[in-house]
Amino acid sequence: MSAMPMRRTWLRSEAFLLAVLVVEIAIFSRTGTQFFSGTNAMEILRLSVEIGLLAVVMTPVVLTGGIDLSVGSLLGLCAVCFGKLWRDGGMPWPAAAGLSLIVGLTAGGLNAALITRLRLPPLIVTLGSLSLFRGLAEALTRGVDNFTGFPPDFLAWGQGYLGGVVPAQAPLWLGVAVGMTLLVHNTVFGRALRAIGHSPEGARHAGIAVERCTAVVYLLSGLAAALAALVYVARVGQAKADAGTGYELLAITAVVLGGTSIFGGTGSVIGTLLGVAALAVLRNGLQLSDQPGELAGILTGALLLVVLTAEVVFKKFSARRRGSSTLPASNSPSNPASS
Amino acid sequence: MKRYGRELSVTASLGALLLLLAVVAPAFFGRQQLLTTLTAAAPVLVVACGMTLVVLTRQIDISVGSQFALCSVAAGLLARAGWPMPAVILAVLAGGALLGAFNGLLVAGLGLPSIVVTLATFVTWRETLRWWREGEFVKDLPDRFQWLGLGQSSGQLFILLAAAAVFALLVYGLRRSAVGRFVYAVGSDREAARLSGIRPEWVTWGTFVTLGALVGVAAVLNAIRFADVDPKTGTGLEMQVVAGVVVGGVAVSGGRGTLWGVLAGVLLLACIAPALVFLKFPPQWEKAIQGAIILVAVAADGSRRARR
Amino acid sequence: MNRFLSLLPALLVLALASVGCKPSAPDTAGAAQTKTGSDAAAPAGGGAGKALTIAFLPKSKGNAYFIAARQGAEQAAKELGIKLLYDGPTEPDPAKQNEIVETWITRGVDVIAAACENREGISTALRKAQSRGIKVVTFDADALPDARSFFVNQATPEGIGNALTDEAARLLNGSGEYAIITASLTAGNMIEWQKAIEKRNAEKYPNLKRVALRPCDDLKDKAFAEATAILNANPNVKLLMNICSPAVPGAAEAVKQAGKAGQVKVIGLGLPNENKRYVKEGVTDTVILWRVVDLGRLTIHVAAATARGELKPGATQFTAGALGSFKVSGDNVLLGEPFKFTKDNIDQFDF
Amino acid sequence: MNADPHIERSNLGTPLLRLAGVTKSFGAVRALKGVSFDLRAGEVHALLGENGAGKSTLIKVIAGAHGPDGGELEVFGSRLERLDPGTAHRLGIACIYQQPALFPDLTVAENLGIRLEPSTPWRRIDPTARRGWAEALLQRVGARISPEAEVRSLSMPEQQLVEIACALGAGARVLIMDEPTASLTRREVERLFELVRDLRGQGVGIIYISHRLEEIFALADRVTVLRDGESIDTRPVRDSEGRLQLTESELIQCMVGREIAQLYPAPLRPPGAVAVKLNQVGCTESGVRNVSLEIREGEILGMSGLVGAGRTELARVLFGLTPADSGEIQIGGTAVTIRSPRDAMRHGIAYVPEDRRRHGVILEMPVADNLSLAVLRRLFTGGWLRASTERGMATDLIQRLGVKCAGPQALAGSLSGGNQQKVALGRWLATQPKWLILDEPTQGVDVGAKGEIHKLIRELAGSGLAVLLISSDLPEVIGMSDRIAVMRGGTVVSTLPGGSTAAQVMAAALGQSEEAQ
Repeated sequence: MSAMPMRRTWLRSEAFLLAVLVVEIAIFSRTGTQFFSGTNAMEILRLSVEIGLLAVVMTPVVLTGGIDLSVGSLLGLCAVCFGKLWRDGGMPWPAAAGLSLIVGLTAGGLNAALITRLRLPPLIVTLGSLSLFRGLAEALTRGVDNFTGFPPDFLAWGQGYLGGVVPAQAPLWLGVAVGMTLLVHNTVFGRALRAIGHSPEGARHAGIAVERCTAVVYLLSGLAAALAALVYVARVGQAKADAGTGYELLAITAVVLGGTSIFGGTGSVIGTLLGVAALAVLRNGLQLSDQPGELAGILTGALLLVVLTAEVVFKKFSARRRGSSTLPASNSPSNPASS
Repeated sequence: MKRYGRELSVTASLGALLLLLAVVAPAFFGRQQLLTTLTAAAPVLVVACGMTLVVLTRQIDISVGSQFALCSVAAGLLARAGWPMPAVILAVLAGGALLGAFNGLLVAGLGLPSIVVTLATFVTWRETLRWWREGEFVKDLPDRFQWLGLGQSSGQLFILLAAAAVFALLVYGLRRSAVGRFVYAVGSDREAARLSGIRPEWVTWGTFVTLGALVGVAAVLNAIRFADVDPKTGTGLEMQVVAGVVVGGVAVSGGRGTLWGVLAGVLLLACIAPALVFLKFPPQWEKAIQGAIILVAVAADGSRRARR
Repeated sequence: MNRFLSLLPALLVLALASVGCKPSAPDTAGAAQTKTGSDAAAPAGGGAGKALTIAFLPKSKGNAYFIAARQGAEQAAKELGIKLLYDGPTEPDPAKQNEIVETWITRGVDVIAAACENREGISTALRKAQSRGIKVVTFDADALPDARSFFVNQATPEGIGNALTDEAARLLNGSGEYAIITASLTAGNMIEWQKAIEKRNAEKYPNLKRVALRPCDDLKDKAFAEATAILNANPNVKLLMNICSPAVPGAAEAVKQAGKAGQVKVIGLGLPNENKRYVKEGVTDTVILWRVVDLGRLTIHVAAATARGELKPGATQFTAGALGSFKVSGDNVLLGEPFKFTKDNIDQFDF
Repeated sequence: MNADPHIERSNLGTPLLRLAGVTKSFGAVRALKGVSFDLRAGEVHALLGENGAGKSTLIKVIAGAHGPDGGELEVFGSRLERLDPGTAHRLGIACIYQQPALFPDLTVAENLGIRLEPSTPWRRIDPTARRGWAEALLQRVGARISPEAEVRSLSMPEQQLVEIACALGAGARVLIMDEPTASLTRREVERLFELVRDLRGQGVGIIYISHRLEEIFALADRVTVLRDGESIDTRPVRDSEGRLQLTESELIQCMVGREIAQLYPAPLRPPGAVAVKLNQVGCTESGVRNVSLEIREGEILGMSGLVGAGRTELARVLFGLTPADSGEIQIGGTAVTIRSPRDAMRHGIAYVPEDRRRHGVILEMPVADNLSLAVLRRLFTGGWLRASTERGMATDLIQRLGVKCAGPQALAGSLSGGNQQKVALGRWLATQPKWLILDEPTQGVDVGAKGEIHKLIRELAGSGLAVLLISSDLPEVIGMSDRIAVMRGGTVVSTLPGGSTAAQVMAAALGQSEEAQ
């Protein structure tokens, strides 16, 4: 009962998303061949780890009122770096993996520096680094290099199953998810992020190190992209400059679907997890129902609009019934101090 | 002077790039090349003008690429169905306005965040088109389609004039008409606008409709350069346009920016790709350079403001 | 509140149900609920009583090339009375291909026929499929040999590279500058073709010189802009070689608008329909491609035969029904040489 | 636009505006429960009431920003079902809100143009003509502002003058002013009063809202008191011979419906040792230079000065928001470096900022979260939040400060201004500071809450805190301070003893030497 009104908001969007998920599962269990099975559940889990990692760490970024469009490109860059260090640099894979994480952290640091030091809007900074990181990945490989043939003990992280059932990357994913949930909801840091999201100036006046906290979320985002890159390479077995193209949009979709406000301040990691699940189940279920892939895209967009609209309509509805505790004048979203 | 700092710095960057080209590769200024570069940039500029309106009201539309593809395919299909070209243009313009109106309805009417709404419509329209057309070119277009049947040089002239007309109209409208000021007012302070008797919802909605219509116009201007329509056209257009608008100095927080800056921004970005060919740059560096230019352009402005 | 919450999912049920329950696309030959889970594990030898399910995986959907291949595949499916699944990534993406294969494994299909975006990338998933009793054949672009039974080989990268280079040399009389327009710098098969072209160029035509290589993002409009820039930046370029299909009409349009038709030759890999106009106008000289529809058709025949045990390793000849007889070399079923579409024959083809 | 303020004198005395039984609810909150009100031409009608009494809602109804739920609304003799801002504007109702509703990105002329030129969207703008009449209007209100200046660059009083110019230009027959003097200096207030009297003379009806009762007596013809969304009473201020008919305490009692404590409580203890010493502190960026000061334990140092004299800027320097680049700050006898708010907090400094809604509290967060925001690290060692600890702390503070809210989980935005201010103050009390900087702590706070906040400040000083009280409310500075520092041009020009007169303080603020008087 740490924050009742906020908790109530989470519960609302989470409950709704959960309902959507149940509906999806109910339908696909009827229409999809082999959909309702433990194996398939594990496959869905396995295939959603990369997007999940990006989305879960995107949540605190969005909570501060920011956005990170560069994660997909950074995933590509880190994958390529990992491949290059391992193959051309002759490094053992754990060392290459460690260095790739540092690359991710550095790239996140570049975003963080531009956003916090120069006070540039995150949307623009990461739009630029989206191009930059992808470009560096292409430049590094001249576009043509494709790193493959990774050692089996590395590939086991993305292709193996623990006890023959649980995908090998699941524990890592679970760890990050739980860690981020605790970080965002149960720590002083998470509270500071919310304050920044609602009002950066207000947070500064309360003695919160706004710049440092903001920088940390972009660093985390870079780190998550690098981690996702490793999982990606281990799963697919190759590292190429185009890895992760478009993942940023999927991650943001999951975050927003999960009820996190794009204006910052409100949202939950649990919601994001449900969002990732709703998207993954939708794709998987449609395919098992022998429906074309385009439909998944169309329904993803539609789902996003339905959920958002429902939220707004519900808010109006409940405000009329229960009586609103919000100010009548504060209907315009607070503007993150940008530009 | 300070107020137009970004416009000047972008224009200066553009000037520097052109100067470099003039020295290293004068062939860039050949008539044919210049015409192609400009006619290719014209549709982008038209969309960017519309995007400027939207960004000025503190919104964004990332579905323009998908709208553009839908409009292009529609133009091709209608022309093939035997519609006269003026009717095709009008229909596509109306169709674009309709798509924009849908986004606008969700954003202005329901108050949903524009970036999310247009992310959703971006995916939905693109996938719908792919499902419907399966990537097939719209072929066998009548002769009156390419260059509107005017022939190449008149057609190119038409495209440039049309884009220039749209640009001039919007520059004039933004500076000299009351609605233009309303757009700035809504982006500057929405509540104050409401209290001044402006209806921000309608202004916002209007900017989305205008953007949609302009996307329709741009789609036609782009499509008539060719003899058939690629349904994948417009992929990545949203990034090009948003980058041009932002590099041109329009603040994403709304209320600030001019179309002249956007013109410079769009031209700068439009020149980079052909310039790299002329400067014999290895192609794999292209994206990195584009990203770096965007970052440097905004960072220069940002550091100037941070120092102030 | 509860009433409200339950309302929207209900609407969503309707929306999903309306698309989820009816086979709306023409690619599903039968209703969705025909199969049960036990089929997946059953030996895929398949009696005549049960329709085979063959999953057909293109590199990307919405690409005219694979649509043509799918035409052939559907034709073959009708001939053989099998159920055909067609799905692929919307953009060429090895990770998405893996995802789709994984889902097909879960779903339980009998055969997977895949055009591999990336050899190593997809092989893991295909091996997994084989281990679950699913037969795998590849077409268009191969996987690793141990990840599939047969590869329907329309042309090797060398074959394509050689054909393109030879054609370029023929048109330029063995010497001159040329430029290549590709889809993207990262597209797997195009990288192989580029290498083959470079090799052939170096070995046989010392006077041919490639002066530019530009990506067009698989977009015709961008190919046009790139081609124009190449022509103006390199006035000595006498030939544009386009190794992705949208680039061929794009480059042809650029040459035409530059008024250089005839002076600058245009060749490339592309579909006849997209290029008819330019070939007939004499802007594009040669379009090289195999008969894609036949490729799709043959692939399904090979897939079905593999599943039914009619095509076994060691065979040297394979008869694909009405399509005719094809040579089998090792585990490659050969479609035949690349085909050159020119002014004289292009009207005979419609794909 | 064509301003024609010369209303026929015959209109004088007829009601411009009449409201009867107007109600308005937001959700379950009934902001107006039945308000009757009328405004005659050529009068200044003051609207009084505590915050939350419904004044803001009422003027928004009149200005068309909110549609009423029920009741009658009559404008210039004709009944209206509802009003939107555009219509109100056309009818000649102008409203100057507390926060000027101007567009920061546009120039003054453009701002005036948006409201004064015909509202048809599709018309051409003539910038030259616009500049001309904008300049004329600005001159009429005595503002020395360029029409080409961006509003962003104007000070608060300048922005207010633009608003007034706007109302003038619109030929407003009804002018609503919501606390127009809140951020004005005395001289600016005088000029404003002149303007208001001038407008009254021209037959404009003025609705005037202020918490400063002395202004009401100086300016108003009639007073209507609102309490809890109802109009309690409407009375003339003077009788026909010009004698005052009301007393301050009568009004206050009418507003709060009860007796309130003395507005300025007496000091509880004499000042102790020097707690804070500033030595030639300066900051180029914010224009603060060579500030030297001493504050003792338990002392309230009032800080007066004109707007723009650098008072808030100094506070921001001391709190590390714009760090000092010269001079020395000593706390408890040792020199300290303050480069960020965190540094400041480490040294026991607390700063309750001027702009409550933007800086003081975070409106979208619950009261409890707001109260704990500055002490998160101390409250939760190890960084883990514990709901019960937070709730306990918040409940304590809420009780101690007498914050009226639905509970620790109520959103700060749902509280009235005075209670928000208490939360902002409470957040810093939780840090157990040694030195408290208060920047306009009672601005926009109603009388009842004002007295409570003053009492609280006294108690805090009594417990040994050094308090720096920045305020533009002269009686407050004089009534509360042990000593008064006066700033001008970014530096402290003089320090006056407690009990100085308003005239002495003003003289120092304006830079007139006492000899010259």
